[in-house]
Amino acid sequence: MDQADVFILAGMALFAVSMYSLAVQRHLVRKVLAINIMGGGCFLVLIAVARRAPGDVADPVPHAMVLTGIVVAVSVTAFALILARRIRAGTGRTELPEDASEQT
Amino acid sequence: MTGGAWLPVSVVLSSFLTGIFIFFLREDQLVLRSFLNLSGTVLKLGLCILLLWGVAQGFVFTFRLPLGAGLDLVLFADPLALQFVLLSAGLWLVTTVYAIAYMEGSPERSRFFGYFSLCVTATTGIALAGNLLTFVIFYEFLTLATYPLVVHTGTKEALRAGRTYLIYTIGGGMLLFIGAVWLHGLIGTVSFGPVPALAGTDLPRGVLIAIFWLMAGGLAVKAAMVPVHGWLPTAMVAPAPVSALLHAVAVVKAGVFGLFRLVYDVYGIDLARAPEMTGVLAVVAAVTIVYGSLRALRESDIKKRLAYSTVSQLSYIALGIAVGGPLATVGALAHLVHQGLMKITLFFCAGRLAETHGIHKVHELAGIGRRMPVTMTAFTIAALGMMGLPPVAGFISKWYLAMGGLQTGDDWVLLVLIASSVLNAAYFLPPLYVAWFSRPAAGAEPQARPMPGWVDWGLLVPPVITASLALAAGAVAALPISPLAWAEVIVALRYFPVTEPAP
Amino acid sequence: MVASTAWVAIAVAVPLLAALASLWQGRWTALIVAVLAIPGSLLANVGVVWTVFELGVHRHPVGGWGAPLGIDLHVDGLAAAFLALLALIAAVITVHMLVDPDMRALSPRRRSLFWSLWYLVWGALAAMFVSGDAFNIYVTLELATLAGVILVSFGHGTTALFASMRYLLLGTFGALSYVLGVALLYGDTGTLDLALMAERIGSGAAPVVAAGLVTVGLAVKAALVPLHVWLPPAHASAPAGVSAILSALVVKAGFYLMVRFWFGPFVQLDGATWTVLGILGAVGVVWGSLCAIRQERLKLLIAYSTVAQVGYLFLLFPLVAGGAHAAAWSGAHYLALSHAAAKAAAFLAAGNILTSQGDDRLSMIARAARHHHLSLLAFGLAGATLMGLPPSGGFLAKWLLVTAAVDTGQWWWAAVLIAGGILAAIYVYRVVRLAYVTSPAEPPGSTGPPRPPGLLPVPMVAILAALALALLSVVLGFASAMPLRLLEIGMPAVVPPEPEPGR
Amino acid sequence: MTSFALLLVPAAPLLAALVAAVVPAHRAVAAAVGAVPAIVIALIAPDRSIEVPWLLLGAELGTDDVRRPILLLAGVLWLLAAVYARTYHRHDPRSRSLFVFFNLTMAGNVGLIVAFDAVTFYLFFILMNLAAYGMIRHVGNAEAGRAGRVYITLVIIGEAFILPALWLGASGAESLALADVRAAIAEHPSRGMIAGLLFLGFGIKAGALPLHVWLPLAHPVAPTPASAVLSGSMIKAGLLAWLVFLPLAEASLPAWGLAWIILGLAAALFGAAVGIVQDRPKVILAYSSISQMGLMTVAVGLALAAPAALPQAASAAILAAVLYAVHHGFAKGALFLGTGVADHAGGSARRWALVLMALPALALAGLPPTTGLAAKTALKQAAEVAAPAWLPWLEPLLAVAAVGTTLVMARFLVAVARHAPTADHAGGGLWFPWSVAIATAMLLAWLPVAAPGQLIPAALTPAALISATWPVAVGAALAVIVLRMCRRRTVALPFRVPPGDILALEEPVIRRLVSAGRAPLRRLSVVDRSMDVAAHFLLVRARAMEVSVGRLEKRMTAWPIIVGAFGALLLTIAIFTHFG
Repeated sequence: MDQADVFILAGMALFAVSMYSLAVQRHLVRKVLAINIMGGGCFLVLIAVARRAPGDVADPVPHAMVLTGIVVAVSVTAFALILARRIRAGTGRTELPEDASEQT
Repeated sequence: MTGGAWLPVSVVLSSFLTGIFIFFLREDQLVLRSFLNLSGTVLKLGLCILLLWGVAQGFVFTFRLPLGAGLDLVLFADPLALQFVLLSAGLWLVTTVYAIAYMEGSPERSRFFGYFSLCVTATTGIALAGNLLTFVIFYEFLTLATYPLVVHTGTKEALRAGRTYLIYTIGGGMLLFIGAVWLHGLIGTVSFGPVPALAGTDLPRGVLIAIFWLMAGGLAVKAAMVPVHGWLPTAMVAPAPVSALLHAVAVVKAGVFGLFRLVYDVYGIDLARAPEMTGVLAVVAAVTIVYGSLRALRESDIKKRLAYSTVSQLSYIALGIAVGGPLATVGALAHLVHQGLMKITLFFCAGRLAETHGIHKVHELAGIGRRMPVTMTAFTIAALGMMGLPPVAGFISKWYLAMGGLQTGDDWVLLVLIASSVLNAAYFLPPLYVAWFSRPAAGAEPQARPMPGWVDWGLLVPPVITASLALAAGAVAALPISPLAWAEVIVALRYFPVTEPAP
Repeated sequence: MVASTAWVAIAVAVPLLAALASLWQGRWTALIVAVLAIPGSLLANVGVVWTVFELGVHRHPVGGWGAPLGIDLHVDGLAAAFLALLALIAAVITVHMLVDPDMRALSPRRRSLFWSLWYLVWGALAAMFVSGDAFNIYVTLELATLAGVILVSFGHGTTALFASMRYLLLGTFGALSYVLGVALLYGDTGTLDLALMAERIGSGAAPVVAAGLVTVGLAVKAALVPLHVWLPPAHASAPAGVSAILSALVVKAGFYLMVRFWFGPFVQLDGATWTVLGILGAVGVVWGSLCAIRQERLKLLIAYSTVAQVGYLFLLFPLVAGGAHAAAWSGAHYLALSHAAAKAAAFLAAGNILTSQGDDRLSMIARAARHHHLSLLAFGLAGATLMGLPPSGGFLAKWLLVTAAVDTGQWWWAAVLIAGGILAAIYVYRVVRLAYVTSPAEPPGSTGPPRPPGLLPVPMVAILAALALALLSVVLGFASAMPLRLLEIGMPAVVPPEPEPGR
Repeated sequence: MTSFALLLVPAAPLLAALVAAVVPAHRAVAAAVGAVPAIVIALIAPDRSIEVPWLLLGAELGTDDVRRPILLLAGVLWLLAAVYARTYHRHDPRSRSLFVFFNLTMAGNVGLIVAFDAVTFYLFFILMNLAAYGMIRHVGNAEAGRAGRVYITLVIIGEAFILPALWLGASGAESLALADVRAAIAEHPSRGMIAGLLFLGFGIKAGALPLHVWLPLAHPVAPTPASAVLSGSMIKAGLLAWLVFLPLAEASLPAWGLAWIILGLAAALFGAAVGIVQDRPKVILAYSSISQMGLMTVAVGLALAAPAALPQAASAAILAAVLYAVHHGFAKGALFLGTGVADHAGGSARRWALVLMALPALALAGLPPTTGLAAKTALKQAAEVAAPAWLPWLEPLLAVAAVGTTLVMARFLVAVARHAPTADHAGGGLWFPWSVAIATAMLLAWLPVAAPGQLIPAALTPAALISATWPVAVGAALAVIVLRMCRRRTVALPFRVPPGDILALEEPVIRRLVSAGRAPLRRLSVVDRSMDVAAHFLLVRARAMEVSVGRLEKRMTAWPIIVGAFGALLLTIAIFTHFG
């Protein structure tokens, strides 16, 4: 087990923990945070993978991927927060209803 | 010789395109709609006659549309296909005339005639189908195109009937579909024609029987054989032209037509004639014949009575096919046409009685013979034909069925035919009696409703034509243009070398 | 038409450019962009299809950079078929939305945002279909999801917001799962190119975990039961056109990528998972249909139908594993294509009704169903594909799938297909029957009811758009030779390993 | 020319029916003209048949020695009846429909006589049977309704026997020509059964014994001209059918022959016995017809029993049957027409009518020198040749039957005499055809009877004369005695036999059977309904399921469950992929 494996496992653990949060946290902002941390876990794994490239230089491709991933994550987070605000403004709720098909 | 592939396609399309156009017409465009309708029907009949002429000249018309993955949509015109396609095209013409008059003043006519044309398209497709896949496609299409007609009136009763219709026919369609796919997977494309598709193949017997019953079961639904006949009497809530063309001719005939293709063109009579296959089928048909007649006895509603009569009469055809042997099959195929002519006449008359005098029940017929002698004469001719009395067409089919039963040693067929004839008399004579001999109670005379003259004629001429045809088909059955002669041609092809069918 | 690998780049670029152009807030922007983008996209796609027929499977290195850092567009028959259908369906939906009163009611700013996002979904999907790179797939998938989520939030009321939120959270969750899997794969193989990945993939724990992560992540996107819960509310509350594209193609993207991975990098992995996928699909068919049957709102019903229909697609895996390669491959993908057309038609039709009535509860539709008869006709035609009845592409696809099941002796999958068809018939019937209900206020025989108050007119173009897509699903039942041939180009020849005990 | 004329035989009455329906003014003329081709053909046509290949399954028409006399009988009777009906129905508001039925029945009757193939025969037979319903039912009262009902039921039942017999025969023959069918029946393994079916099927028309019940009901209610042709000509169709279908000269069926003879004799005696105790003239005539048809049945039985090696025996018996039919037909026709005349005549005209009526009555009784003498002689001759062993008991019974016939005729004359006329002026319109009918019965009837040369000498031997005369004398004497007794004091019979005799016993049974059958028939609809119930049950179950589906689906939207499902799926796929 080398260092990279530790990072990989750590990334996956982060993923698992945020999965748990996503399941049990009801507040929308917390759910969005869970998603963000989940993304962080993925990026950690990617960085660890980049280390494995032969030679001294880290593999640039995963780095590029992480950068792109962050961009995506930022836009998702941004829109998620906007949505959460609009939901709050519209209904005063900060949580999703249990019944997905509920009519309002 | 190869004829044009365009001909079978245009036979199918002639009604399809008409139907599509009609869908988009406004309700009040009566003249345009009627013109389209009639020109479509005349065109179709003309094309069919052209096809008939071509086939008689020895041309082979085949249209092939590859669907990919080794599947082909094939339309072709063999004598059997012609028999059915001419029947449906000819009756479509008269029914259209009738329907234009019948539907006068009722809502949603464009929708009605649109689907009406689509139904005939499907029936034509079934007739001209050159392989099993094509048959299945049009068979299911027919189900879908008929539903709107069954529920056309939109009443609760109609919607319930429509539901029943769909449950039965889609269920049956699924069975047919499984059987067809299974067979297709085993032997590839299943083409129709005088040489059976299964000839020379070596499939396990159990598989053969299973496939036979899947397909026969599916076809039996449309052929309204007991115990899957329940949709037919229920579907009589539809307007009279629908009952006439579809429930007496097109839909139910599609079922028995399919049975013929199954027994002769897919399995081949030698293979199919086994106690587990046609043997059981024959028994089911026999039970249906008697059962339908018994149920008809109890119905006081004219259309319902006719519906159960259809259940019974259709199984004559199934019986003839199942008994096998050249003569019985000739009888079955002749009855395919004969029953159509007679039953459509009966429904036309029933519809006319309902429209002009509001008559729906048997007892309300009292005295109508004097008021509407022509209609009732047509009705009488058809009813006598149903009872199998000469010289109406029904006699000819019954005669051949009986001869066929004796030919193959199935003497019990005679008992079934006799029982059915007696029962037919028992349920057809009372309406005739009431109509011709009974006098209505004072004050209960049927009152004629006012209607435009052309409507009246439109309701009268079609039954007269079909009754005359039914009479002629029996009275001059020996002529080479009769349905009987044509049936002999079809059967002779199957029983090659040609054996001269004894009369 | 010149065969060139550049066509595919154009096909991807056109919608993306349109997305950019739409940001300009002009009164006529939407119209001008559509007029330019639709023919451009269609032309480019014709070029792509032509090229595939001429050159077979090919790649286009965008800007000449090439892998690994540049972006390669990878085109085979499957990609070309999906790409072409996307263009066709998206074009029709674009037309529909141009005349959709709801869209016209938006403020100019929101409108330009809407159109931009719309073309972004289109472009992202197009790019995804031709992407041969695992990370590009992630980006395009996320792009399509995010744009789709925002489009959903354009729907009415807070329901749309809730649905959109749920869709966003779960969609991102799935995408992250996917990207984690890709990361592990990259670690194992050192490449993102699917083809190279397939060559290099090892047999340790990493590929196995990666396979799980990728598959489950994509299963969320494909709304495979039990991960489907985000779909019905999202698809039901989005604007009509958005629902249409989401259900028709965005959901299929999950399946499409699953095919790319399991017939690519994962093909060496053990075959038992293929059966698991099939079982999940079968559960999806039954569960989705059952849920659809109990819906009281039309759009929810259609949405649940998508859950069921996607389930069929996953039968591809066990059928191929069982040895029926070509039939299953063609059947499943053809079903995906036909369903795309049908589902888009169904949603557009539902949208028209909703626009007109402001309510899509079935009980409400029944009151004015006569005024929606063309929309209901479109729904009915689409329903034929959902049921797998002819004449429709769904029928042909099911024929192929059942053939595959029967050929390989895997009867149970055929049973799933048939059962799904029957369940579909039930929910389609619940809608179609509405077209024939006579409202109690209206006496039978009157020439149509007065227009109920509060019914808004629907532009004819919108109705025709729905009908056009429905007809497309029907035409796919006949004009199938070309698409089926296309699908076979570049069909993976590898048959996955049989499950070996004890590995 | 001949072929055209042969076609006209059935075609002319059909056209007449059309005329009657469309131009009612000329209905009677049309009907009369319609009968002419039959007469012409019967008188002039040689033994020749023509093929009509387009008709039905290919028809053949023609005449021969057996058919020609019967055709003559039919033609003449229908012609006379048509002329008679013209006056008889002058004031009948519904005479138009009567004439339509009249002509259709005539077409059937003459058509079946000239039919040379089974299908054509059956066609005209059915046409005659069904159209006759219209005549029987014509009056429209309850009695006519009942008669019609009984009649049509028996027609249908008869059809159920006839058709299988035809089918079996035609199938064996692989041809429709009656000659072939007959030959095939002779060879058929189950020819006994076919013979039985033919007896039952055609016996209904011929009034054979247990199947005769419709005759006494139909005759009195039918209009008089209709009764005349019904009894004179139409019931002979049953006899003719036996003659053309049974393999009389080809095969010997002694057992069946004996059955035929016994049933025939029984009918002859039974008919006479019941006829005597009736009091309505037309009912008495109906029973007389049953009795006489019994004698013809005996002739058919003789032909059936005749040894195959002795074809002349069979032909003698056939000859006897035909002669008897012609003789009886003319006489009975005249008698029936006479009832109508007597009913419409008063005063001296009535007395004349009674006197004239006695002529055909005596002929029926067989008094020399009427045709009855020839017919009876022919019958006896046939018995001698065909079944000499049975002669000792056959001959006395025939004599008893002759006595019975005389008594029935006497009873008939008395009944007519006692019957009060309903109108007092018959007019020439009735008198003319009737007197012609009597003339033909006494004279023209000899034409076919005299044709076979050796018969007249045989009939004129003293022995034959005596054996023909004494039963008549005995009968007459008995009649006089009874009349005397009755004049002194009214003799009340201890019982009454209603017309239709055993039908009165059968009807309650049938009614009970029908009402018993109604319940199971009603239960049949359960088969239909059970499908509905099953569907309904399924729907209810489905509704219940829908609810639980909804509950479960709602639960699946909870986040812990979604994420849990995600994890579980991930695990499953990883495990399967790894361990497979």
